[in-house]
Amino acid sequence: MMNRWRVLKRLLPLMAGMALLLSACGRDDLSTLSPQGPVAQKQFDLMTLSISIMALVVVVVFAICIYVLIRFRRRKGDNTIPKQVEGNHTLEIIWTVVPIILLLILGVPTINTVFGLSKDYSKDPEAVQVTVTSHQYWWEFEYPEYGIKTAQELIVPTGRKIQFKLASGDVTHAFWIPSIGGKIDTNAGLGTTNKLYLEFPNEGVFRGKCAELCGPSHALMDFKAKAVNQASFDRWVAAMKAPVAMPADEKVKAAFESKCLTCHAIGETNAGSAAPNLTGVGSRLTVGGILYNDEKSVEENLKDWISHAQTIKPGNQMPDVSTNVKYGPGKGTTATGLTEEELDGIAKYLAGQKLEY
Amino acid sequence: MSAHDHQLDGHLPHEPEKATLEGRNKILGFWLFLGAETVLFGTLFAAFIALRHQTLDGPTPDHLFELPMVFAATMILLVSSLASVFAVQALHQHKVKQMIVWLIITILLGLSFLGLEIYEFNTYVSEGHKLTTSAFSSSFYTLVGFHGAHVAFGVLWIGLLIAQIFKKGLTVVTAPKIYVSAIYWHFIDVVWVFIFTVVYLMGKVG
Amino acid sequence: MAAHAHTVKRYRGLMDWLTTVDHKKIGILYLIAGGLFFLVGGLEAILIRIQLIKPMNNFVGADTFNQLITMHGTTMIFLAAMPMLFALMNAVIPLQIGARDVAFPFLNSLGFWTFFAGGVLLNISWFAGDIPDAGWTSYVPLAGPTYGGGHGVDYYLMGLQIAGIGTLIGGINFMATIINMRAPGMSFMRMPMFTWTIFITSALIVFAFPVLTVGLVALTFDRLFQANFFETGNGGNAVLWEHIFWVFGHPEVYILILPAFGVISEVISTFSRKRLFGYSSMVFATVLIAFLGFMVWAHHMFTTGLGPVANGLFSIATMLIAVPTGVKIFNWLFTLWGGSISFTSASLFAIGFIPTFVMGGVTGVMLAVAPADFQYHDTYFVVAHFHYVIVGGLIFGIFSGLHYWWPKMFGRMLNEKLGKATFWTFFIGFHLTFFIQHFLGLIGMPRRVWTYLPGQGFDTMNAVSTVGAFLMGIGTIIFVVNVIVSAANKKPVADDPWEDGRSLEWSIPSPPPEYNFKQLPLVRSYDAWWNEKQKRQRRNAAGRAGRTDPYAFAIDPSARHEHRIVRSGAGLHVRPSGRCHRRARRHLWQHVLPLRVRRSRLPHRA
Amino acid sequence: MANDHSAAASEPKRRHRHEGPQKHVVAFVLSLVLTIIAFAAVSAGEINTTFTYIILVSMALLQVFVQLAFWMHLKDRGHLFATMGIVFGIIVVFTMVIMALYWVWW
Ligand code: HEA
Ligand code: HEA
Ligand code: HEC
Ligand code: CUA
Ligand SMILES: [Cu+2]
Repeated sequence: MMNRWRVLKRLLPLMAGMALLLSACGRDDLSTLSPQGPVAQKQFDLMTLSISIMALVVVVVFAICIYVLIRFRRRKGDNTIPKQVEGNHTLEIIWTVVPIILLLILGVPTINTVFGLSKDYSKDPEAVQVTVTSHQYWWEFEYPEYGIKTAQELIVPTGRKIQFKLASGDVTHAFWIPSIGGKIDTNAGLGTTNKLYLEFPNEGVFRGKCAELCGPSHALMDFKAKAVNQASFDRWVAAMKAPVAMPADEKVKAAFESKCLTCHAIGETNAGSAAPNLTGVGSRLTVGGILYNDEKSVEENLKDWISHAQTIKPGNQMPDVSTNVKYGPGKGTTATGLTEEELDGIAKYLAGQKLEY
Repeated sequence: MSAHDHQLDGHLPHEPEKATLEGRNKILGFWLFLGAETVLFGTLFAAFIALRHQTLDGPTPDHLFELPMVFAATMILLVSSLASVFAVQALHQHKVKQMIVWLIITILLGLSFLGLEIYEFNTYVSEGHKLTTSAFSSSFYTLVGFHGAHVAFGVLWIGLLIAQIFKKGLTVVTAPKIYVSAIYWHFIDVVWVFIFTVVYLMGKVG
Repeated sequence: MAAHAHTVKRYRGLMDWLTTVDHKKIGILYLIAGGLFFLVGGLEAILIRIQLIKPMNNFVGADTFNQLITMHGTTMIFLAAMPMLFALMNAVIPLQIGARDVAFPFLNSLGFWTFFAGGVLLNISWFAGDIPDAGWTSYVPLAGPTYGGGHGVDYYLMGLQIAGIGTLIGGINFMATIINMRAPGMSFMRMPMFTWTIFITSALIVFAFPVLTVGLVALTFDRLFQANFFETGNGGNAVLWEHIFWVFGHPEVYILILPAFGVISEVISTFSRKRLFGYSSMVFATVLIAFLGFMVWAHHMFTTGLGPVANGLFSIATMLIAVPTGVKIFNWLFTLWGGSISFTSASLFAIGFIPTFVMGGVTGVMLAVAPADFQYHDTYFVVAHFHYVIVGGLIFGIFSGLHYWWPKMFGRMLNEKLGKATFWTFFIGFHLTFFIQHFLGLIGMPRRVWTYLPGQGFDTMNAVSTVGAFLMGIGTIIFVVNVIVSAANKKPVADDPWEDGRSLEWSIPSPPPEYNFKQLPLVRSYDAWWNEKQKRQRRNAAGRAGRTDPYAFAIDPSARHEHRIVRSGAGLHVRPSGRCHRRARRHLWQHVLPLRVRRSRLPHRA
Repeated sequence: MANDHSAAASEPKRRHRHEGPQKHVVAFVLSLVLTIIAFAAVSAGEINTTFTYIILVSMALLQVFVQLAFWMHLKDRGHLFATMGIVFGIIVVFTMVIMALYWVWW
């Protein structure tokens, strides 16, 4: 009943997939298949090794399967009773031992890499220390050595080890920069803080994601990791520490201070960790991690965000500025907390918060 | 249960609990249930062990626990276990009255254990050690409370079985129930051995 | 379903079904309930896929999406897959071991109704508007009192607690049944493979479900009584929940797959007309998988931060499971080898199972490589892995088993044409949906995302995946049509409708009478019914008058239930050591396996 | 295993295994002694903590063994599956205790 053609057809999805694999490895700044650093590279090497072994296993099984189905299918009217075989020692030993060997080949480098990637550079003066705190639904990056805090956009120097210490401010999230290396949970509470080191040999921007279900906007909890050269990094640190001017317009300033700085911090004003530090928002690549500033201008994105943050990121913690209407297209309305004028002023002011580095 | 297993050939066999397939099924099934109970209590123990140092501002174990009281509770339960052994012996000798006496002793000891535990919990709560105090207190009350609930259930169950014996007498139907309840009772004792070791004694040690 | 009219002798009507303690009817109840929940879970899956068909879609909102995945995962695993397995075990196990019922018929019915109540309670949440949304794993703190407001998660906790107790009862019942109720002569090493896998599955249930019970109690206490098990602010520990969930959760996935392994063993052997290859190594592999299954839970927690020692240990332990599983795969292939394979719907599903499951299994081994799992974890690669083993494994297995045992359960054949249409639409739809998800994961798509930004390379693959899901839906609908058509068909079915049946259930009428076996069978070998048929055929061929009585191999017709136990006591005896059964070749595995079977002391009839 | 019971039932004349209370009383006394040792080890105080732990755990394990074997008849014939059930439960519990000790906090 099943002829050769049908058998081939079964393989079609596999072949289509293989073709896809060859043609599309995803974006260079996002895919685990185009590693951009030694950590991701080591993981990728293990992935290739395991895929090769698995391909071998799959090919052997498929080959036997197809052969058997063609060779031993029942012909019409065939009523012979096949020989009733109980088993076969040699064969059974073969298919016990061969997988064990394959697993040994896979297991040894696995153990090596497990220990290799768990190295701790927190005492290494050459390494940059970063404390990551995750929040529903944004990322906070603190550089304890430099006394600065930023959000959504991680800036790191190339060529140095970056040692992360990760914890969560609320629920469990997971910190993941696929093309640089993955991934570690950020746990809530003391006693379960995690460590992870990464390296960024190339300059560039890499996409980061939250990889643990953390609420409605888990899907949108993106961040960026921007690797710059050491000189540029130093300039950025200096710029982050420079004083920040408040909005010139008094009305805007008053609104900004009373309605925004209750949670946010900018420059040396430090309101703690309730919301992203806004120092240098204007030069970030995105607003809120997902509104790309190369698709729309920063100012427009800021306006969108400030006026309906809840529509953009359902359930995030920036509520009372936009209305508290349930999200969904059209459901969020423009800000009620700010007048049109204040909104424009604040957006313009924030868009102007650019750092030179 | 089918009708023909009430009496085998008119007289009770030596081990009436194992005389019928139903009885043997019951015993086997009950042992499997105890395997599940082992894992159940094991998980509670694991949670307790993981959280036992998380006392926050609440009382710590070595302040809280009073060994004499725990020792008394331990003795009560141990003796009650012996009583239920004797009950099963009486069952095997078909001495129904003796069996009932031992069962009643078992129950009474179980009740006094419960009384002691309630008194103990009461004292702790008055010392500021409530379910909500800390992770330690939550896991303590859940573990010890689960055990207490098992004792309470055992008391109730054996009580009902006594009533049934009075009504129906010792038969191949009632015997497995008595036997199984005795095994249950020992199991509760075994769990208690670990509770006094892990919770109380180790709590004192630190 | 009117087809089961014949299973009842005297009464009919609703009350009979509500109060029945007959394992065959309870099996049908499980099938109806599990089947309905499968449709519900499938509908949820379709909604998930529609939401993900294109970037920034707004078909359902973020909240609803999280509710959908949570309910889909929970419903499918606890309310669809497990009950359908319970359906098969209820329908088949007592027949396969030659028993008149299970060990505890009343508990059997209690277990069903408890499961059903739990399932209904869980789904009431849809109507109450407070729906669990923290994933089927309900990780804290998201599912805890502080961040999981409302009562959604409470439905999850209560529903699973109640359903879980029903499952535990079932597990104990089937363990006791298989240990104590086997027909005379059926030693452990003569048990059909399906019976073996159910035995081991039941053991897994008995030892894994209490862990879940405690986890659910602890989280309930946290949520309802302000306890602090997982409240990180008050000294609790969120990682503890992950451990508890997975100590249960990993054995749970083998609870799902082992019965499917059993079904495949039966079906492959029947439709290739060959004895199961390497029976004793199959048994040993099953036991080993179950045992190892308890030692690998932390492979779901590689990224939790347990440290290199734990990650290394659990990596290796997990990989080891590939070895016994591989033994099974190759044994199936070599059962087919040299056989005479006929392609019925049942055997198509079984044959489709093998390559599909292997693909899911090998991605499992890839996930077991801890450093690489840092990349795979919580991405669509994992989603692809587990749907390959669950849908491509377990659901294929259930479909196979249903097509195979349908005539025995209902006394009606399923239509073969429709059956094959079910297979091909479901099979193609399945691979279309899930194959591509491997790549989605690899190129950076996390799982449990309600939407995704355009321009990340996810768009086409997601669209393809959704199309596949619809095909699976069509396949399922064809199956439902088939059921209805077969119910309308009045043609009775032979005792052994596939003609190549090998185990005892095929020696009695379809559907079996209430008491199953008129006379209790005397089992002289593995594949008892097949060997009996062969013997008769040889006798016929030799020109002697063949015995046509289908009960020719039953023991003394006057044997009463009670007697047989006494008489068979010695024959069933299993001891830790001793001689192997006379006919079974001394097998490699038997040197390791503790269960050696002593030769039956029963009088052999010529 | 269950069928042993049937063998026993069919031969009622065979001398029975747990006749008389002596064994049970011995088990009781053993349990008593083990309990007292454990309590004494803690009350005495001033012993090295690790050492106390070892004493406590071994006393508990011994006592459980005594009770399972004598009072719950696990050592008797026909308890193969009961023993397997308990032993496997203990294995699962053991892994969970390891988990609680090493992999919950770090
Ligand atoms: C039926 C269910 C089922 C089955 C059978 C399996 C089987 C296996 N699973 Fe899977 N798994 C799940 C259901 C299942 N899984 C689910 C539901 C999840 C996700 C839960 C969640 O997070 O929501 C999951 C997640 C999961 C993870 C965690 C991933 C993550 O979240 O990061 C891992 C990691 O190790 C894993 C591994 C394995 C392995 C090694 C097997 C092995 O048993 C597979 C063994 C089989 C084979 C290997 C194929 C046959 C063998 C041969 C032909 C021999 C030769 C082979 C070799 C030498 C390789 N699984
Ligand atoms: C037994 C288990 C099982 C089964 C059978 C399935 C079956 C399917 N699953 Fe599911 N799935 C899980 C267990 C299972 N799944 C689990 C545990 C998760 C993780 C949840 C979590 O993250 O917490 C998951 C998650 C999951 C996701 C990821 C969600 C996410 O991470 O965001 C997706 C996405 O594609 C998906 C799709 C599907 C599809 C298309 C099917 C298809 O095979 C379904 C086919 C069936 C049908 C299509 C039914 C058709 C019926 C009708 C059309 C009739 C309807 C009519 C009425 C109700 C009257 N599943
Ligand atoms: C109740 C606290 C709160 C108040 C008040 C608040 N915000 Fe926010 N804001 C947040 C939080 C929390 C986020 C992060 C949201 C997310 O991404 O999940 C955020 C994000 C932002 C971002 C994006 C930051 C980035 O790095 O991309 C901007 C810009 C912003 N807020 C501006 C404002 C302005 C302007 C106001 C006042 C008009 C304001 N916020 C008031 C809490 C607040
Ligand atoms: Cu944060 Cu997902
Ligand atoms: Cu697993």
